[in-house]
Amino acid sequence: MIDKTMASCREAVATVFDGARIMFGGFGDVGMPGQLIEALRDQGATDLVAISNGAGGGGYALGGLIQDGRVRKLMASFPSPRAAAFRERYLKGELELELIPQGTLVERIRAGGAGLGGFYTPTGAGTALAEGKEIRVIDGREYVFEGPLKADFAFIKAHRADRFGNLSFRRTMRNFNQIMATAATTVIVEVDEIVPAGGLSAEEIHTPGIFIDRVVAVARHPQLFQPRKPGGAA
Amino acid sequence: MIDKTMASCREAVATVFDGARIMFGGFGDVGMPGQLIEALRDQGATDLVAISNGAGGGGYALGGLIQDGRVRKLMASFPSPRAAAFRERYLKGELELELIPQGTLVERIRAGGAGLGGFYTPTGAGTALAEGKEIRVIDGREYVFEGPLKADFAFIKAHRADRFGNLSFRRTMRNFNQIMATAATTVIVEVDEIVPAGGLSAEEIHTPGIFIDRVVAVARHPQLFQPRKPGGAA
Amino acid sequence: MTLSREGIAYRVAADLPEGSYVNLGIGIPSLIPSFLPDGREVVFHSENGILGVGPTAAPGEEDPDVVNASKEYVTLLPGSSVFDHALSFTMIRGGHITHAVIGAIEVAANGDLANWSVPGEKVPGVGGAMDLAFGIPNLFVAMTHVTSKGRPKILNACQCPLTAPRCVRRIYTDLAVIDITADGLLLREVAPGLDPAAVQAKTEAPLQIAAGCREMDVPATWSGVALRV
Amino acid sequence: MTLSREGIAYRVAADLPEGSYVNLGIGIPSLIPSFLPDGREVVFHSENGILGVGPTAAPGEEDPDVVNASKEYVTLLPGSSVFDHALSFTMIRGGHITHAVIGAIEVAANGDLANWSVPGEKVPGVGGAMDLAFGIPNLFVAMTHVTSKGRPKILNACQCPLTAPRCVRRIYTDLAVIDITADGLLLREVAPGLDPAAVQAKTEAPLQIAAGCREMDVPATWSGVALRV
Repeated sequence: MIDKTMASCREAVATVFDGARIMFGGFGDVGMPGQLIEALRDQGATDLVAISNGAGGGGYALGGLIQDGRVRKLMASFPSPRAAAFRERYLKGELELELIPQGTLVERIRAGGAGLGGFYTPTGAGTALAEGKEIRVIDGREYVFEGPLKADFAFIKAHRADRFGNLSFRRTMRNFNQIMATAATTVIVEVDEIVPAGGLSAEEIHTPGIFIDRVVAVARHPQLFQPRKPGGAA
Repeated sequence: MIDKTMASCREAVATVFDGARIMFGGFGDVGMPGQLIEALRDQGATDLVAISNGAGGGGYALGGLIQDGRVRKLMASFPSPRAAAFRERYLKGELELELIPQGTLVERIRAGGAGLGGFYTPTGAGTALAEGKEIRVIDGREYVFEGPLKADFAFIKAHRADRFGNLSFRRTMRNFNQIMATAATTVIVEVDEIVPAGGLSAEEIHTPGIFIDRVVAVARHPQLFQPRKPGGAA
Repeated sequence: MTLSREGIAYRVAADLPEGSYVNLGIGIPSLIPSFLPDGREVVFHSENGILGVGPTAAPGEEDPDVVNASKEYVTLLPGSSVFDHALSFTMIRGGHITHAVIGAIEVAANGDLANWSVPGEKVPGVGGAMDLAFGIPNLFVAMTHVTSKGRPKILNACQCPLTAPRCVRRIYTDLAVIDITADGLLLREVAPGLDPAAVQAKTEAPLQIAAGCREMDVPATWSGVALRV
Repeated sequence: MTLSREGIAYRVAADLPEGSYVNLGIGIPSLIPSFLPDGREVVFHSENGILGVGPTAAPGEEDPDVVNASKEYVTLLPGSSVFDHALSFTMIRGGHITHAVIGAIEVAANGDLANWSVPGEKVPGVGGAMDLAFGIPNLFVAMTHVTSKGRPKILNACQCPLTAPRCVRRIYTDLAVIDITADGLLLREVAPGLDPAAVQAKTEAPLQIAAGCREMDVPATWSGVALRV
């Protein structure tokens, strides 16, 4: 019987190896697999390449991994000025950054998952972020060639799962999670709840289990929900 | 107030012009906007370029348009040997066919909708369907360059819609419909039912209304449901 | 007289058409939804995956899974939808989002935009800014006319790294509404009490004055709007 | 003795691993699900957008919105999911579907496959065949060993237009199970009662005989399986 559920985050991340390339889902704290990443901090793998929209925050999850000196390179679109751990390592030259426009980042990951060899996007043509890249004029407009991105592992977060690894998301949790699930050799998912097979209807499954290798249900970390004041700049 | 619903298929297809390029959703009869296409037969626009997975059947919907001599060119992956109207016109040389592998067809339409200039796919490299196309070796493997596809109109079918044009699909209705909705200037949808705004939860909307221009609710055509014998070849 | 941040937001809101799909940047643009004219229905997009963004969540009523692109807890209006980043950037790069209103560090007379790389900021971050600038057909800038040090932000040529070339369609500031045309900058409106020469004095690039150039229609006193004199 | 169509399907079914994701072509492959060993869980994919395809719908119980890629009315198993063509071909081209079992017109000794363009058929149709042939890591062919006119289908080189070069991993026929290796064709199993020479006689390309080449383990009599002698 197919059963991708695992008892603990520790077990789910046990095979991560030094030098691994890992995609981390989430947009800020939403849809971010914090407890899997904390288990990875305990597990010890180092010299990692992280692919993520941001750079995490301070000492928790991706920010914690970076703080611990475990990330050699970050591929991201928006390492926030508030990402204190990243900022410190980056300014000391202890961490390499590849900055990628957000839409290009998700599209490169999609290309990796979809078996494509790359694509042309208008985004970035004529800017510093296209320097050194192939430019092609198509129908009178300049496009930048971008290659596929794949990874050894993807750490993602969903709301509910079944034993097949089928996933459903709540509200804005999907962000990078659905696409990252398609592009890594081993895909590990943190969920709020595991339901019986058939507990998710065919239409409400947002990510089919074919992409998923391991699923762990854990209660949300209370530290994660930190309402911010309305109207503040990000 | 945004309200994309229309009273009739006739009204919804009124602006289709001679020479228009039209995407038709559906896979066989499932998710196929038959009554919109029948309204287009009545409307009279001709010299059309049709983009569709198949070529329709006999005298109904796309098969009917072809039978009527209204389609100049078909871009498709699988014009079935049972597509009698297509077969007759094609063998007489009255209709041009561009044959495209199914995955490449949907990906070209996606590229059109997503603002991409094209992509490299492994599919077809070294075969007759890649003749004359750019081949690029990426990471040691041959890939074929394929450009984006867009259209003047897309005719699609969904299960439910609201006044914003948000769509939900049942079962295997999605097929080409979701992607075609992103790639045409004017997107016209046939649905089973229109629900009040808010009647579809955020999570159960499969295609957001931003892509949709016109929605018509019509009862299903009784001719469409024709159970076939199990096990037969297609 | 110059407009407050709210005054600028009010003026932009007046130009967003019924039925438009609009992405709003942080800062001044985030104030726009409260100023939409009564009865006008506009759908707000957030690039992390929302169409139909509603007001900020009331304190205590935040949903931990509902944030906007600025990571503020927001609400979802009836008819809203949620989706992943790939579809969200299909909406942006594919030109389906009809309008975006964003901030800028510099705008050039030819529509070049610089808003992602801040001078002196050593940690770069681009986010969705470039995709928006390349993808949205009606790209509006909402910003103060000059820097906090009084230097013009509307220039002959951008000095900061570009977000995208020739992408800005219209600029809304505390002093003026300026269109970017094939022939350069066209001054369409000035803040109440200002004349075109006063705007030109704070603008590096040359302004042409539109036939019918007039004062902006922004109420002087109005709940939520304060005009600095 | 040669196997019936059901016998071929039975033999293929034995090789589909627990937990595999399998796309089945029309014809012989469509018979495979009924022959899965008890307790083995395999997820069947249909390229029109299903994972977890169940048996054909009982007469009168067809759902008009549930068809497979052959446009037969099928059922959805618990845990099944539905999706659009883009995601379905991400599964195929991205190599996520682990196995496909398809028919063939010709297979060459180097693994070249021809199965989309039928000689004499003037209306071409490719469907998803090429994406499957280029994308699936374990591409199995299930077919009769020779044509209805007795001509070999396993050739030194394909005569028909290729579906994909060097893509087939294993061939299951009514006579044999043959692996395609870097060194050519490797005969692994023969139908009960046949010897390797009898298989070679019906095969254009040269066969190497595997160490341990044996008779296929297919029951001679068994509900649903009829062996032609």
